Amino acid sequence: MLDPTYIDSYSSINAPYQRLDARVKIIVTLAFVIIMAISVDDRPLRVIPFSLFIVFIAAISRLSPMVLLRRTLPALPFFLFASLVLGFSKGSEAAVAAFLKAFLSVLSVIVLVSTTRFSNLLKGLEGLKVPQLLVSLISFVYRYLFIIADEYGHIKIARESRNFGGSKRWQWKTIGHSVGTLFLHSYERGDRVYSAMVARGYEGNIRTLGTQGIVRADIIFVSISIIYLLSAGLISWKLL
Amino acid sequence: METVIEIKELTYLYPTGNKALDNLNLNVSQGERIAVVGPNGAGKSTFILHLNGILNGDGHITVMGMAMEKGNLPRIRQKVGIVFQDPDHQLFSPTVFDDVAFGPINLGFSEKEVKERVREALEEVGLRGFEERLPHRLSFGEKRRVSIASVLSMSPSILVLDEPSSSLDPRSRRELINLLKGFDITQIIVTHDLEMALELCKRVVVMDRGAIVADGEISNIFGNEALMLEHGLEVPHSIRFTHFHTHDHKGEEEEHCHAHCHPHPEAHEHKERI
Amino acid sequence: METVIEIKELTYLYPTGNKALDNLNLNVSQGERIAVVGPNGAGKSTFILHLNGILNGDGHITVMGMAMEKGNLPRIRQKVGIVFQDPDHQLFSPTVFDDVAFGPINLGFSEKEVKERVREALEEVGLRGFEERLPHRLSFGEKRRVSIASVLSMSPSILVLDEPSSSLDPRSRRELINLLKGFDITQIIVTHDLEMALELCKRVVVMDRGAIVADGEISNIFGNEALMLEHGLEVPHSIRFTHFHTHDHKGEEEEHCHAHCHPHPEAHEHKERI
Amino acid sequence: MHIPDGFLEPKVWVPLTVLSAGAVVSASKKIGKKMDEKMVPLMGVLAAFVFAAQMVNFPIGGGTSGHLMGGVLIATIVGPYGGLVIMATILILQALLFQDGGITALGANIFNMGIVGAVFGYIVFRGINKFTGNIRFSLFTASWFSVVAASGAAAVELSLSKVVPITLSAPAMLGIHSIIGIGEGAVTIAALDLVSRVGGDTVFASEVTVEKRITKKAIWIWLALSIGVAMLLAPFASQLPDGLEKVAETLGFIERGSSNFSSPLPDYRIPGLSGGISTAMAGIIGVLVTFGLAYMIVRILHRKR
Ligand SMILES: Nc1ncnc2c1ncn2[C@@H]1O[C@H](COP(=O)(O)OP(=O)(O)OP(=O)(O)O)[C@@H](O)[C@H]1O
Ligand SMILES: Nc1ncnc2c1ncn2[C@@H]1O[C@H](COP(=O)(O)OP(=O)(O)OP(=O)(O)O)[C@@H](O)[C@H]1O
Ligand SMILES: [Mg+2]
Ligand SMILES: [Mg+2]
Repeated sequence: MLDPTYIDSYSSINAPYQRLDARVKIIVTLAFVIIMAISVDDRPLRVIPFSLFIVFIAAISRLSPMVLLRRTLPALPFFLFASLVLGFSKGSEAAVAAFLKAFLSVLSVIVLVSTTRFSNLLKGLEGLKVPQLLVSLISFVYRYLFIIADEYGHIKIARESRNFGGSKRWQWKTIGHSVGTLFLHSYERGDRVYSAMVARGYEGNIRTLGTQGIVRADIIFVSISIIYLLSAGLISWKLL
Repeated sequence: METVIEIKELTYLYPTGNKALDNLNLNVSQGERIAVVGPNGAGKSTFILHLNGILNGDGHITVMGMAMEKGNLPRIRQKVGIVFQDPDHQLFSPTVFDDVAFGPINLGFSEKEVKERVREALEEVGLRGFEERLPHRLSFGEKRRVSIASVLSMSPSILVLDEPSSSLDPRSRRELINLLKGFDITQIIVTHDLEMALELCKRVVVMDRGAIVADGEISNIFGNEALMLEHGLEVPHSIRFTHFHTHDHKGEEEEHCHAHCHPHPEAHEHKERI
Repeated sequence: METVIEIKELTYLYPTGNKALDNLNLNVSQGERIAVVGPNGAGKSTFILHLNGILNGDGHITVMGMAMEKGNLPRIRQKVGIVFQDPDHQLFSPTVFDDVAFGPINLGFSEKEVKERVREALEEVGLRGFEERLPHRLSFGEKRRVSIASVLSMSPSILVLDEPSSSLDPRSRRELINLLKGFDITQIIVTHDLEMALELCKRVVVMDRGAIVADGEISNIFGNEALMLEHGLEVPHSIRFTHFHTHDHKGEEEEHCHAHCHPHPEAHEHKERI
Repeated sequence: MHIPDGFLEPKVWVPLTVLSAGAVVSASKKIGKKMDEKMVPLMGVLAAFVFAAQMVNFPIGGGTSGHLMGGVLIATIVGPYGGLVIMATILILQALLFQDGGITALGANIFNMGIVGAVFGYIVFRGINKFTGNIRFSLFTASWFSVVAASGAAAVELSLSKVVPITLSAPAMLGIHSIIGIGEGAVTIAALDLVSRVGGDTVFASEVTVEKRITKKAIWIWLALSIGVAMLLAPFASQLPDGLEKVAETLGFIERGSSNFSSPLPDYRIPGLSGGISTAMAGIIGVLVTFGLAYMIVRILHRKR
């Protein structure tokens, strides 16, 4: 089920990793995912230094390993299936490597979003020069997402309560009408919510509690991480 | 009288872990009109969603002899018509006609029969001529009527309404009351409008924290001030004054004096939270 | 007393062409608590949206000496806090905390001050401990309280509430009444809950078809049965009975008898639509 | 259709990332200029709407169901640029919050569902509508095409990365999605039918439609861009011609019908490729080149106005 508290719930733990600037965390996560994607290739052993890195980060963010693993669960069946297919065309080594890469990437993203309040994440993206429009859009989608998903839930309940069934054509048409209604509800909701925001002093940019800034710890962390990741990539190439 | 709804030990937890229903038991007889009252968050709306199998808590529910099981759902949903708390959650078709016709079409009626049912249902809620209007562009009270019509058109044997009078102006509320009075099918009416409950129902069920804490004759329960206050309710004005005039309750002399001196019930208020 | 809101010849057409406000005039004095009543679709909510410039009809509006102009809007919006009719339209943040904190953050308060305000506001509506809940997964009444808290946290000078008591349980309604009574800021309360209006306000404004059709002392207006029925309203119970006991109105002998024999007001009902 | 991390090779995801980033940035700039303060929340709510609509299931027969992509649906409401930006927003959020689609594969996913699904779907809609004048027919065809084409793009990307040979993926993906596409088309028509009926008398159409027409110039820029990127990288990525060859091969194959659809493993097999230093170097140089390129594109697009 869609649930923002589920996403934000670990960002308030007061651990070293949580205290880093969001930009730093985003850069490190991106570096991790990209360098791993390029350097690991088809050999599963090369994943080792990257796994160590994730374990380290998870440790300094005091995330419970069980919680982390549980959050990867929804994605796993798909990874398994895709690796299986890959196994037939490219061999088992490549399949295992791809599975591990997919798994570790997801893990790193989960660590990122669960250690950073979503509003800070957005600030970070903004700081990294992602277009302002895109960032505001993401922040709005995040606001509305859960509401609108639930709204469709209500429509579905109304449909089911009145014995929805019948021919496929009728079902498509009805589902189409539900989607249209969802659109109208969303649109009007957007309009009204905008009024509500304006009524409470919104003037075009979303402000958040707490400010962040790059301090020395951030610079040291980002440098060490990238040096580690790069050399991990290069060394594992030579050795593994 | 024949029992049409039988609920035994119903418990429901929302996926977030909130226990919304907690070992709830209830029997409803054929033709009864029952009011369900209780504080905000008591679990009333959650309870209602169990009556046609939208939510599935632990426990046993039997509706008109049918157990609440997947195979029986279509027939149960045909019997139990639910009007939701928010009409915007109920209306999803391009026109009023389509919305009222939705149920009958799904029940497989012929086109002629469907049209006939829509006409009748709209007539009953006083919305003839609204067929081609967009449900979206109606006033709140009109939307409420359309949602009632869209349930009536299925001719349910059991009508369940969640807060039907809220946000209606006094005249529309009165019309609603008269409408409901005119039906002799089984009705379950969830409401915070105690005066309406009093006008419509002989029996009331008080819910709190997911369970039924009182169930009985409505003027007895509504007249029990301690009980009412304990569960976020108040003794309604009209009972206060009925007591005053008829003296059919004992030991309430002081109470009456109160009512006389302070026509507003705030005097009996416990003000814990503010 | 000082006039804080001055409205002259306000007219508004929705883009669809509905004339929702039609030459409306109103003055509100500092510290007054005014009730606005009228049938569904009278234009009450539309009117309210003009008080902080969300809608912009023809006419003149002055709030605390500031004309309703683009340049003044931020300051006006800081002064006028509006609680919308539908809490779903007001709550848009991922958590209750975020929602209540939204206003204070926009006003530029420090983190500490923001947290303090949120705590206080939630306390006032009886929702302590709900900080991390999702606003749209609350019961209807709980949502209503969050929307009230999210306005209180801005400490407005003028508080405008659209149907604040609908869907609240009787106790919460009572608490709301006491809460509002406790504020000495200017308040405008739109409601169908006439008893609440009567308890809270000395002055009432009756709207119908976009205009103000009556404006004056509340018990005079609410006691005027012809006027009330004409505009989709009813004489509230407590006035009926107050009249009975105090006999401060003349020529209502027959009326009183009615009230005595039929404690329910349906006897006075005109039943046109159903 | 969301491709996760770990399966695409750098030579596939890097150029697609550059392409998509360029497209999204230029589209945002295009809309940004025309927007008042109210547009952002409005587009946000519409993006949330598409997000929710993507969770809408519809039956496609045999007890299975497909779900909506919504590319053409949203592009006809807010125009192709708005559609692209909205799809990109959704995909970013899905990758970040729901582990649906990878970070390195984000560019590919935006390409498939945003550029192919929304923008090209929209162009197809305009084209057919101009030709036939029948809005419903055009909508249906364009929606069908957008789903099928997006899945085709994903199939090509996966086969270029040697995950699954195109001879296998194309029939499977296209086969299933040509059925799902019918549902997409039907639902899109019905949804827009309702919206236009209600919206006919409101302002939403003019208010929301940021950009109705997509200019020819913009299409050429994007096209040239993708070809340029591909050509630049081709020498480094030795396997690429190989992949392209297979796409061509498949085009013939598709015509033969879905006879292979039911056989899960034909004896066809891609020779295992050693991930040598050269490929890796190619990857790194590719990254550098494409970053430079991205920078240039942004500069050029920026200077234009
Ligand atoms: N979708 C949901 N997810 C999680 N918890 C929910 C959800 N909906 C309601 N709840 C919680 O379940 C409890 C019962 O809610 P319900 O809506 O049944 O109350 P209610 O009696 O109908 O209240 P009201 O009088 O305010 O309508 C409340 O504590 C509420 O916060
Ligand atoms: N967004 C809208 N577009 C067009 N017409 C509207 C819109 N909102 C309201 N109206 C119409 O404007 C009139 C006044 O509506 P308004 O919501 O102000 O009434 P109200 O007095 O608040 O009613 P209620 O007591 O039901 O809340 C009604 O006729 C209504 O149908
Ligand atoms: Mg409820
Ligand atoms: Mg209103």
